[in-house]
Amino acid sequence: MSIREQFTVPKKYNTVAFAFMALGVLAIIGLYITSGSSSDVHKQARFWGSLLHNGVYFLLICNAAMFFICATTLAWGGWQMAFRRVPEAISAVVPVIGVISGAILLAICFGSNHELYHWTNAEAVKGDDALEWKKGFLNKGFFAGWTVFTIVAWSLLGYKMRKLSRSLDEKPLENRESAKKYIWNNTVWAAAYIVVFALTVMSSIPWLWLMSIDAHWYSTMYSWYTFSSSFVAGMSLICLFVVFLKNNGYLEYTNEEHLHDIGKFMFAFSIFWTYLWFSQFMLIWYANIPEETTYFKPRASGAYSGVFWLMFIINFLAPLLLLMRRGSKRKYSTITFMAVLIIFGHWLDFYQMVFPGISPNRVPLMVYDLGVALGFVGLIMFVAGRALSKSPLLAKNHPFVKESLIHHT
Amino acid sequence: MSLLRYESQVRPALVEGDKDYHQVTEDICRPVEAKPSKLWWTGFLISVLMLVFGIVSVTMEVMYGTGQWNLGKTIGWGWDITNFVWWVGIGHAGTLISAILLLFRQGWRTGVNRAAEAMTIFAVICAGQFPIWHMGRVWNAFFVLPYPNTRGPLWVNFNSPLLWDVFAISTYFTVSLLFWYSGLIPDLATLRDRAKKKWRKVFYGVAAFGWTGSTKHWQRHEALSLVLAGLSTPLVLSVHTIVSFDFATSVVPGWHTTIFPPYFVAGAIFSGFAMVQTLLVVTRKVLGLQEYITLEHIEVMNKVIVLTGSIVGIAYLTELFMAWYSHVDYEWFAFKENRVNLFSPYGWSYWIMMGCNVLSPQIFWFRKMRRNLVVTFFMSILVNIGMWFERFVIIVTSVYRDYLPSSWSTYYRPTIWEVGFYMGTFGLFFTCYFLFSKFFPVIAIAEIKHILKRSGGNFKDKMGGIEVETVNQFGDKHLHEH
Amino acid sequence: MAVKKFVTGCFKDEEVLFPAVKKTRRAGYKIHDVFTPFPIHGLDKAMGLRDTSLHTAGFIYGISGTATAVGFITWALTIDWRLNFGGKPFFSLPAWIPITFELTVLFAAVGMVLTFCYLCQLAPFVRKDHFNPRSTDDTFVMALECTDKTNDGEAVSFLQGLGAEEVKVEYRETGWWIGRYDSEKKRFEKTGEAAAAQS
Amino acid sequence: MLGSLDDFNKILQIGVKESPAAAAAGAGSYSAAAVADATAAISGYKKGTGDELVVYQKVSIGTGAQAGNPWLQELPDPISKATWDNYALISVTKSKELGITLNADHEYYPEKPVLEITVGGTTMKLPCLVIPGMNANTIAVALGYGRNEETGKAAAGVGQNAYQFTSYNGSNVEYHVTGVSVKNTGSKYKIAQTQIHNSYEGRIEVLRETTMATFKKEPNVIPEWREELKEEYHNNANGDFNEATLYPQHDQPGLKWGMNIDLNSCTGCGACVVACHAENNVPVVGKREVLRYHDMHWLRIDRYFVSDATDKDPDNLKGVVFQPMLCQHCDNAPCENVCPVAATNHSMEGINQMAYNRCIGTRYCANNCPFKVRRFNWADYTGADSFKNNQDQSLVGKLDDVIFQMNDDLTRMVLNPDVTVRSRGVMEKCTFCVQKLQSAKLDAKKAGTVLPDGSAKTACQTACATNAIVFGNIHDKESAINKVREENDQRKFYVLEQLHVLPSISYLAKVRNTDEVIEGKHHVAGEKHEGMPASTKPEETH
Repeated sequence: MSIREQFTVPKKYNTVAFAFMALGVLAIIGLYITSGSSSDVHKQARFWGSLLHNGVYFLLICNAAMFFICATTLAWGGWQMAFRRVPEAISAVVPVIGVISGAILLAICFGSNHELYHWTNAEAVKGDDALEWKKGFLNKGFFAGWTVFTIVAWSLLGYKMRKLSRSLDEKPLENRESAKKYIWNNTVWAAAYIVVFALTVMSSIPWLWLMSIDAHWYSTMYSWYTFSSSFVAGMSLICLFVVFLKNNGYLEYTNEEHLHDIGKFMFAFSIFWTYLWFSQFMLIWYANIPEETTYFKPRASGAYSGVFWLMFIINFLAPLLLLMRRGSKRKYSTITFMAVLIIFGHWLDFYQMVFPGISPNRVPLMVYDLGVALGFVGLIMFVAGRALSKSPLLAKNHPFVKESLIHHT
Repeated sequence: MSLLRYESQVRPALVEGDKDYHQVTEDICRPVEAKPSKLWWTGFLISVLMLVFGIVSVTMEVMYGTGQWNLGKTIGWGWDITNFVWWVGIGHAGTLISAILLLFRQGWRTGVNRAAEAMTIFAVICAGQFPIWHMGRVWNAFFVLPYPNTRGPLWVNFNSPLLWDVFAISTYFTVSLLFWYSGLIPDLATLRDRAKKKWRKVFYGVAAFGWTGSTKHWQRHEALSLVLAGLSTPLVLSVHTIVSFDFATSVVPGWHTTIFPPYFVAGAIFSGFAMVQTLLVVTRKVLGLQEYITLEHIEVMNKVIVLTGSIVGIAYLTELFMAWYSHVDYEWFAFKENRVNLFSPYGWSYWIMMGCNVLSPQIFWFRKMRRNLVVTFFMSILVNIGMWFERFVIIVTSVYRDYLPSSWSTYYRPTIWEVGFYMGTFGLFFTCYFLFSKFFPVIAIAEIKHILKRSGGNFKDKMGGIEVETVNQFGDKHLHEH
Repeated sequence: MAVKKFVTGCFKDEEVLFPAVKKTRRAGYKIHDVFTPFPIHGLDKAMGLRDTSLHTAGFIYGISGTATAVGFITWALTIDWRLNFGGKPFFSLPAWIPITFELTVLFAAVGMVLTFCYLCQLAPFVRKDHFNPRSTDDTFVMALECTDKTNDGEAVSFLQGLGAEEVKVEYRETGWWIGRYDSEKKRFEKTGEAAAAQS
Repeated sequence: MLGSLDDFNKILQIGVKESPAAAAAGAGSYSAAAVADATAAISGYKKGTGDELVVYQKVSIGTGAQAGNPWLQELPDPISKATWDNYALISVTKSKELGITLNADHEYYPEKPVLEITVGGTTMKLPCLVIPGMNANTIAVALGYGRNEETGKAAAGVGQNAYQFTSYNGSNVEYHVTGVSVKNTGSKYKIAQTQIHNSYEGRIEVLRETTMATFKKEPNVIPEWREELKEEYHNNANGDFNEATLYPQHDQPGLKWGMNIDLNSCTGCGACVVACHAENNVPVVGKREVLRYHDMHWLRIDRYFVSDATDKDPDNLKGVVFQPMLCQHCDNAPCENVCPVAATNHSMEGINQMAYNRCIGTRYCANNCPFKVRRFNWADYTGADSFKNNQDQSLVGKLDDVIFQMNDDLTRMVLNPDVTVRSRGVMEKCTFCVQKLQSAKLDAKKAGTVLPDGSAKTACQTACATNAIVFGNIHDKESAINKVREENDQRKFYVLEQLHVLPSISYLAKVRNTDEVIEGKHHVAGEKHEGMPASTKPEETH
């Protein structure tokens, strides 16, 4: 039997992608006109906040795809080989969004608006003991340098992993020894990626990009929490692409068993996210020390309480109730619905990480932000689609690929 | 679904040698059916002696008061809770291996899960001793139970992390025991059916609950194992999380840290795996089970150790960084002066912790080291020491100099009874482990048989034909079998 | 609980067993049970057994644990005796999550294990006939139940034809009794019944 | 000799008996000759051989007449914070001369160097405590120690008799002597101190103290700082301040007890501590237990030395601050949250209360208390247990005799029948003398009146000679406590206010009466203190 190994991008797919991107550009323009161009710094911050929120969120969830690949590589996982090209394609978006988000971050850092990052304002820092104290970390030079390093490192290591994967397409491995060597090679690069990941996503990057919006506030959990949020959304994104390809008659060897396991990841990491969310919230709630509770005040009980609890319901209750059953993880419609819901839920989570720091008393109209988000979605569709069409959909010569075929849960 | 039992030949065999089902039974039952060796008797007696010492130590403490320990008004918890957290941490590896790795389908778990689960249960028993006997009025320990009592409708304080501990530890112990025992039942039936002596027939007959191996029973057994694994996974996370809440909910600098829950869990897995290594490196040798607990098993567990050690390391650095970043004097003092400062009274303990937990496991980046049994054994001891100091650092170096300088305290050194209590739990642990390794199969027989045709060395060697098939040939041939 | 007549055959390899089970069913024999030393995926389906609902039971137990915890704690701390602990509200839900979770797991796990033991009739001192002691070692034992219509001899040769070894016709108790494994005596033997069946 | 009763009263009043000769010489007039004599005499000391030794009376033991009283023996000395001993107090300069290293070990370990003090023919070996701010060449030893059992069991064998250093000059007893030679013997002796760290490390949230001149210059520093604290939370708290809490506050109708302690008035004498012992049956634990940090004081007086970090001479002490520290009866008490058996919780009147017979002794509350004011019965100090073994110390862990002396049938008559004695393994702490509050409420009820302000008094308040402690119902707008707080807003602070534990006890800052102006944002004198290695010196954080 012949299988459709080569993905060709359907016309309609690209049309939708471009439509989304156009909507995104429109939203950005609209946002710029209504607030970005204003002379009021608070209004300006609303514009930049939206770009920061979406830019960072979509960059992190695309990057999560490469984390998934590297983590499974290190764990010698075999089951995911059947659809491995999907996370690879998603990770190919990282350099593209990286450039955009990097530009946004640098623009905010070096721009004249200091509402997002108070610490970029030399005057404000002078009168503020705490910010003065933090200057060794919260300064423009380090921010810019580390941001650039991070995005470049993710892109390069991601590229290396993808290249390793593609290198087998034309040139099958000769014997067991070369297979072992190939796996070893993969392991080494995956380990390098994980180390960089630990130094960035699991620690410094969320502090710099997001936590420094509330520059006085701190939480040791913050980065791990942000990671879990982006990872579960990243798994959902992979899931969406897998379902899309299956629906279009691709990914012959990927079946509901694989979908089931992706669903398990979505379920498990939703619970994991909840666990971290709860731990952070409960510990701060319990100790009730004002220097920490100030963060949750506008979120849990202030203007953002609606967003806050809605995102909690979406990100915890919905997966708990809808993804627990075995059947729902194997059903295309349920799993697709859940994937979209989870991506939206964690988008909301990031929303409430960013905006209360800028506008604590009023929740900005979310329509624009959703527009910007659609723009990023379009971009991901377009770039990932292109990446998918460039190489076969099955890493057919990978030593573990056969295990994936007979995988069952 | 395919009947084919296949895995890539790149993966090393999990059962070495030329084994069939019967040989597996023979190999694993042999130590149980043979007479215990002199080595066993020596170890067992030493353990019992240590246990007796522990009992004496606890008796002293109960008879004459908690004042038998060198705790004071500033350092209210010391060795007692350090040891508690340490043992609970160790008690995480077993359930992790059997539950999480079952869900993640890591085949290598079958070689080690039985011993690790047993270790978990014994470690939790040891851990439970500390919060019980550290109470000033242990004879009133039942006050922690929410029972209708003569004092009117006085219930317990459900807001207290210590009460959460009561529920968490007892639930964890119960569920681990059920999980372990339900897995043991088929193997006990194997021993029963092989028994020649009368007492063995009776003992294993009772213990095996009348297991027959009926397909329907296996079906339910599988479902039970899976659900118990699914329940145990969040449970195992919750237990050390709740232990971490004991500290993290407070306002004490160095205790109140939001990263504690996941970081305690990572540390628990880390120390648990170290203890599993300590035990298995010896067990496989003494019981001659090298073909089942192979170097591959040891290597994979060393990988877990370097991974979790590094996670713990990131958490240490995060904590340290945030203590600085927070710009809270008290927090920063707790880290800068009480811990990092090598010349402060307990500075050395922080650096022992750093050295043993973060730096030393990094040698496991080298494959040669991961596969070296001596290094593995030595490292597992180091990690155990390091993780003990982690708890000591968290508990003692936080409280001994906290908010009011007027209450800063002197050096805290344990008395003989505090040390004796700790030694006693070692005695208890090893007494249990020696009995376990004598009377129960230390490797899950049924589970090894289950993976034998996929991961057994001799079976893998026969799969060369499948290995050279292209993926399409393979798919056509095996995927649509039924 | 009755002593019945069976034809049993031993298989040494599950790859032989699988087609044998299918063929036996197709041939119309009533498979009493297949005893295996380890779980064989798909064998239950091949034998036509329905899926177990143990999961559902576990879910229900779990939910009842959740409800017990939340209900009891709420009642105790907000209705029965309100106490002010550290200024926390009487209804301190975040602080109750840990215990709620633990009780959920405890109820689910204990409930499921008890249900499992009940369904499989497993308990200390329980004894059952399981045809061949090697079935917990390396042998897969298929037992066909003989009905009035069964021709023993045919069944024996049928099994042999499928690759079974040591095919036997024997009388066995189908249920369980309280007894020890070192003696054949049943603790509460129903006198005469076994003998009557065998005669 | 004294003449009439009026003369006698006058002498009592002014404190001296004026000799007719001096009166004739013109009392109060300046005499250059006398000054010159005095100067010569002072410089004579300096140049003289050896040091000066001063024999003084401790506030607790006095001349030694009270040495048999265990409460007083266990009362920490206001300055040295030592119990159950006398010792030689020496300056930092002197300690350097004697080759004593003032490192962390010296601070943390109770073993202090033993000095050999020789005066004329008398030689005595005494442990020393280094107290910054002493005159470099002065050594001080307390009287009243070294007594035998006839004075009382508690006095026997405690310290050494310093009367040996006194002399009679014909008309008076000389309490000081010069020409003292001191030698470091190299041996060590354990001194039981209840506080070992001397500086408050610049922690302005713990203690507020300033100078008169600074205070006059900027009188509103403290209220402004408190406001700042609130502002910061307020800003981020969405304008909905409510003190940045994540949960609503409980209604507290009726009484709410509060206390105010004026650090300006507090002399550190320790009368409140003893009063608290007597009122609340707080046990005496003996030296051996104090050494192990097992002292049971519900109320203690924290003593901090204030010196200038930039000053090279550690003996140049700016001042000493006494801070009575007792349970703060926090409304958001971290200790209450964590008790598994609900043995400690909040009363309707704002008291952080303990149900002793419910306590199982996990000590979790004590660990969580930021003020470290909870005390645990590590052994059976009161004889309240039914365990006979507790009083049989033959095997392990001997307790001091004084504990058993306190427990004999006769001595137990001293116990307050209104207060329970706590058994071993139980946590205890200040209750705001809840039995006295209850009694006052009952009196008011019998009289059919509203509880009059001031009718409920705590023991420490009653004992305070300087009225530093004010106590009352803070819901009563007219109460003394509210007045004190209102009138002294510029000095009012709560300890560790940034934690938001909402203490019921407010403090009034210590204002030292000097003209020195302290610079810096929050006006902390840079402190340092002896005994800490350089690396653990406080940061210049403010």
